[in-house]
Amino acid sequence: MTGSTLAGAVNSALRDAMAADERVVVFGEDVGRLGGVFRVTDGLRAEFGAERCFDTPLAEAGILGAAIGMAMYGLRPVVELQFDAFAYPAFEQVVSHLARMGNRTRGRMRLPVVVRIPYGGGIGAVEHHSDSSEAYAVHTPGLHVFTPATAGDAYGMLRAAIASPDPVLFFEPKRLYHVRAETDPAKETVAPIGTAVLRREGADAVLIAYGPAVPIALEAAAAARTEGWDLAVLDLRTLVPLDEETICDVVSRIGRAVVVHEAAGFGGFGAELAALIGERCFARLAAPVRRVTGLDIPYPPPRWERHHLPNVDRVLDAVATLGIR
Amino acid sequence: MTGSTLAGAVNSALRDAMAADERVVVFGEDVGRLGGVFRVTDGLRAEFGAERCFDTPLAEAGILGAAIGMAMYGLRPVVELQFDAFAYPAFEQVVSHLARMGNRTRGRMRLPVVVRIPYGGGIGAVEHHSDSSEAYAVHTPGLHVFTPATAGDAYGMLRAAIASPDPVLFFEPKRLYHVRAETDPAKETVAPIGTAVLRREGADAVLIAYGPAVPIALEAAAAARTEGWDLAVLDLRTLVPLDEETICDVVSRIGRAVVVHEAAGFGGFGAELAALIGERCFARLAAPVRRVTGLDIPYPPPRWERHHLPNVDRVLDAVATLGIR
Amino acid sequence: MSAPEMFLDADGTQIGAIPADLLDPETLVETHHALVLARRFDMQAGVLARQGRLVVYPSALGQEACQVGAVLALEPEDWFFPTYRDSMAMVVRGIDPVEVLTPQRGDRHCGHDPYEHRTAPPCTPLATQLPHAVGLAMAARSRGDRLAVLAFCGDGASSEGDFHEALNFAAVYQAPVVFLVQNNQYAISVPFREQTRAASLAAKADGYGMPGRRIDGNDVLMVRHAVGEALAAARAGAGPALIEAVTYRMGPHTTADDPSRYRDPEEERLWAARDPLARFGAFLRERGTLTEIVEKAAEADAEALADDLRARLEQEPVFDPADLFEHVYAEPTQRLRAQAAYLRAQMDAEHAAAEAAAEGARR
Amino acid sequence: MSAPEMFLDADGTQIGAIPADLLDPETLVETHHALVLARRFDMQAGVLARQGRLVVYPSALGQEACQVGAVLALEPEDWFFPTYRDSMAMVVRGIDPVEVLTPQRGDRHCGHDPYEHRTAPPCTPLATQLPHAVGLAMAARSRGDRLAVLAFCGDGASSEGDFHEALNFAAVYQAPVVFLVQNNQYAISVPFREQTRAASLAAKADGYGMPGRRIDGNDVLMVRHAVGEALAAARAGAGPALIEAVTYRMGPHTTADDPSRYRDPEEERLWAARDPLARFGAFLRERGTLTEIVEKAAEADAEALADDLRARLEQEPVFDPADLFEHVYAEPTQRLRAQAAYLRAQMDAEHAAAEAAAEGARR
Ligand SMILES: Cc1ncc(C[n+]2csc(CCOP(=O)(O)OP(=O)(O)O)c2C)c(N)n1
Ligand SMILES: Cc1ncc(C[n+]2csc(CCOP(=O)(O)OP(=O)(O)O)c2C)c(N)n1
Ligand SMILES: [Mg+2]
Ligand SMILES: [Mg+2]
Repeated sequence: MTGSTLAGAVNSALRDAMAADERVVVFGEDVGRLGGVFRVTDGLRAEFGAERCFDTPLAEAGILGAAIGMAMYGLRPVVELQFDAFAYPAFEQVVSHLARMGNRTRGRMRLPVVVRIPYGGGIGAVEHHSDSSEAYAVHTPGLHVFTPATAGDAYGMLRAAIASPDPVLFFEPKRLYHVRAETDPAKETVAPIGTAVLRREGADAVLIAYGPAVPIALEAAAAARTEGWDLAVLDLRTLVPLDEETICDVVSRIGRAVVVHEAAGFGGFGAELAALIGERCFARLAAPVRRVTGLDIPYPPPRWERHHLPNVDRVLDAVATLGIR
Repeated sequence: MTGSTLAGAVNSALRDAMAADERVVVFGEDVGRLGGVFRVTDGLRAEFGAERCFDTPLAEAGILGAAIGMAMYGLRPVVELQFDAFAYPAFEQVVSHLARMGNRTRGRMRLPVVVRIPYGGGIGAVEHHSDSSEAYAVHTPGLHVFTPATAGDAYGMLRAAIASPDPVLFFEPKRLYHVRAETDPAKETVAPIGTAVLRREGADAVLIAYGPAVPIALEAAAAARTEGWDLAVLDLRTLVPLDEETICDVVSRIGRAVVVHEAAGFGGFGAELAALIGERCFARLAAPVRRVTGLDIPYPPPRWERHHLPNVDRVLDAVATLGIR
Repeated sequence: MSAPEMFLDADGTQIGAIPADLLDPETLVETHHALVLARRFDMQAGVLARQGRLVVYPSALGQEACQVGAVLALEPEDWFFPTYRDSMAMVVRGIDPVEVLTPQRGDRHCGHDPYEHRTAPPCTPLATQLPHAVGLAMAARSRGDRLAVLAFCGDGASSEGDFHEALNFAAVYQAPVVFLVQNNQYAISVPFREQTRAASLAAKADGYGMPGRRIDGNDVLMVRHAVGEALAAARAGAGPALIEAVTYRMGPHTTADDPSRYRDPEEERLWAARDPLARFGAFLRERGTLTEIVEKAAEADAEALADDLRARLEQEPVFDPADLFEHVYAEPTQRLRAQAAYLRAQMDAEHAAAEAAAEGARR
Repeated sequence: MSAPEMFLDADGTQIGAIPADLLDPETLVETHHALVLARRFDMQAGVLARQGRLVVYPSALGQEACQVGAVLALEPEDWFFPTYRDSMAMVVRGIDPVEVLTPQRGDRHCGHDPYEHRTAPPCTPLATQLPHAVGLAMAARSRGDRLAVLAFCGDGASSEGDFHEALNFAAVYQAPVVFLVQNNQYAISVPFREQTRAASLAAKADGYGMPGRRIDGNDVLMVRHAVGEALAAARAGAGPALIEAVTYRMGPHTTADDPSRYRDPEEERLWAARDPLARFGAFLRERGTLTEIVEKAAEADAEALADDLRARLEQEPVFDPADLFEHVYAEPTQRLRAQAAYLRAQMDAEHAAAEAAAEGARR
């Protein structure tokens, strides 16, 4: 099964990175014996031993802090924070240290730490298990922020993240964990960091998405054909660094854009995208940049989460306002 | 001195609120005997006793958590987190509980907690003492986010915050603490929550600012006269709830806008403002919305902070791109 | 490591002097009744989760003595701060079982009114409820109200920073809080021995300057006694206390977990022999308190509870879109009102489309 | 509360059996020399702050025995994690005093190369460096490197969640870390007695399952001895230890603070009588180790250090705008390159304007 789903691709990437570089260590809550609550680290302890894949006490700041200390000594820790909302206790360590140590020490002490965060909703979970917290990360200079939408990218981007000298917050869309890949992810070429990919060409408008919103955007683009709209889909993949050139090229060419993400809209990453496009592509815009996002509410109980999340209808509603033809 | 500076106005507001309502309690690190490292709580312990104004052990999550528990029991805690960066350890309590308890309990258990956070730079301080973290707050549904730019507003807005049934993150621009007010702040009428104020009229473009950026915007508007530009200045005051109507009215009328804030630009609150304006005032915009913000770097050492911060020149550079006349 | 304090050994044989008030027959019967109902409730909830009526259920099978003993020690004016694991305790506290399971049913984050039962919403982020408990206790004390607060957490949660900050605050302000750590030997897959190197969790109390106690968490009388003493002391102004109740999570972490990946079934059998209900039942039988009438009454009430739970959870919860927006702030912002209107319109359109389709099908 | 462990009483009279290696005359002279230099450095830094050459300075006057004794116990391969208060310790560690004061000078966040001196950047967010120390120690151990890590924090910092999480991790993984808490009786204005209700901070050790020790932090030989023992044990694989060094912050929290607002000068006088330098000096004089030559040499070196510091801090640091952008990431992003170019242009324009103005004035 390894390699055939996004979760499997992450597992393969970890395994291959650990095999390739003995400085890579994997730890976090339940990642050892259990193989993680999503089984993403399954088998790593058996294969590499408890020294290189181990469980920790329940202390997220401690996990992050220990990873920082290990990186100071030359290791390449990949830690898992079990769910998005359980990354919050580590916030100070991330913002005040992980993001800043390289800059603080003028490059002498870089921290090649990867923080894996299963994020987002759509999995029918109880409170605190479905947050999307990427906006906090992107606004913190010094962090790289990745989020794959396919198994292939999950593999390639995680390998790139582990190889990177910079700290990376690696947001894994948990509702895509079990989506099957079309090809063997491990065979895909590693995408250079900071490149968006056009998942679908289109002439009327471009849907800009990342992580769990990418399949929604693709579905919406397919559905839009019946309305006679030809929509492109751009998957950002890395939010920091952001592929501003591709975004501007595509939007300038097409003239209309809708940003789609799961997190609450207000102050979300979609705001940066819309602002950026407004600033850089003003003259080429035929319509305002629309945002289709989660509602501006705390993540709702699982029974109602579909009313909160962006969906095809909402994307099409937004597209309908763009005055295409 | 009370009432004559922004710090004094905050002190007066706390004193008056404590006198008016015995449920109001003030606590945090060094707020008691010392009166706070900025002397903002000076005299409160002497006047109201150590039961209502007290020092805590050094534990920011503990402070926030205790405030939440007190509010559950009907008190109205006003806590101080000593500096912006020292609010980070309380992040989980703020995001997972303070922001959500009212919604979680369907209004049964509201948390009227005010969290005072001296924020921003420009005071020549060492690392971790000059962060601007409002963007994290605005993206968290359930929180109100206020930031005054004048002593009068500091008084009125803090009284409103303490009276509010909702939790409020109250960001105090520490570099304005010692700016003198023109009138007696306590005499000013309390501004209703969610209203921006036009600090200066202008026909060519509007500078949209809040907190420590407001004086810069006013200075820039004054300096712009020599270039022949007539600039309005809008002070947002409350970021959540945001006075979208006033923003849209003003921008639609004037047609050009520059957003100014101290925090890093990428993913900052300016992005939301620019996105919002782009969405709602698209047809009325004569030029792209520009952002003049802190650089996308960790806050620099104090000697170089002026190179990081928005200033009059940068605002005018941005205005120059708007194609006025 | 010496044995935890207990009144009854694993067979239910009395090995310590039990205070007279605990041996009052009514008290004994009440305790037994609660244990039986708690377990029946827990089993039923597990079944409902496996049937998909609940999105998940974290059972506390094996921890009934903690859940029942501690809550029975509470006075009505006291406050209780449970975790996601403490559904049984909430039922014992008097909360409607359907309200208790509402978060797991998935239609609301919290089913009950915290003020009605003086019970906080069950808390998921580990240890984060502990400082709330302390703050509430501080507030009650500052108001001159004579009450105590009981806060639960797990062995794993004791490693979180919030545990430390809360206990320190409680001690510094002499807040009337009793911290009960249910040491059920596991934090999901991580065994207690990997959670800390301390001889016991009770050993942490000294570091905060509060009394600490390590008790057998499968001995319901000991739990009720130790928690009762600590609550009484707290009410009387003697400050907080830490109690470690040594117990065992007999089931999986939640219905989504598979313990065979990380623990030996032999261990489960070992602990099954220390079953809290069997132990207490043997003791009561030996004393002659557990008559057939008493036993049957408890079983009948337990079945009634389970029947009621099943029946009421059969019903699909009704969705009111206003629910999503109404309580984010005391007054919805303009922005939220606009989003509510949009959702309403979207639902109306869907509804109309469905109607039209049905209409079409009917023709 | 019993007295902390000490070798010398406040007058410098020996009251405990001192291990022979500590009484080696070279060791004694080295220790004395370091104490004198440390204090001179600290005084000079305070003056520079009051003159505005530093933006602020947090003096550790009165804590010299901790700063010197602990660092002298380190081996070169060991790592050291200081706080903002531990500038003296960093100087004793061998870091150029100007580099030590660079964060306070305000031109860089960290002046020294952490790898050159195996010393982390001095840490400001309280207790947050402690998990780093643990992680580094874990890494070293996993690599099979025989070294220990010394991590400092204050009494106030012991209340932070990160303190708890770090100590627990260290114990669980048996990481070779020695946590030295300088209990200087204050956290800014908050006295130790309001920070915790524990009898001592060393009492926390038991709760983590590690050895704890409470020593007189004004007795440099005791500090060197206790820290040395703990480091040796850690290097040998015996795991972490917690040491509380009881001392006193003789000065204000920083040059921006005014202690008269919160403490009694009487208390300061009391502690002045326990001055660590006076105590050690008396002991050495009594032994005949502190000859005039030794004393003069130390003073001369101390003055030379102060002179050098003054002279070098006279110079204005030079600003290179690239500095702001170059190290945010290993490779500056396109966005940062654009911002750097903008700043450069802005500075050039300012420069040109200033030149033109000067030119105009000259004509
Ligand atoms: C801050 C935080 N981190 C992680 C989790 C995920 N999580 C839920 S329960 C659990 C184990 C808790 O163990 P313990 O405290 O012993 O309680 P138990 O489940 O055994 O009752 C974990 C890691 C969480 N809920 N909160
Ligand atoms: C997380 C955090 N909260 C608050 C502060 C502000 N602050 C700086 S020093 C200090 C007091 C620290 O006291 P202690 O730990 O005893 O160390 P000392 O200053 O006495 O050396 C405080 C509150 C901080 N630096 N970090
Ligand atoms: Mg447990
Ligand atoms: Mg101190």
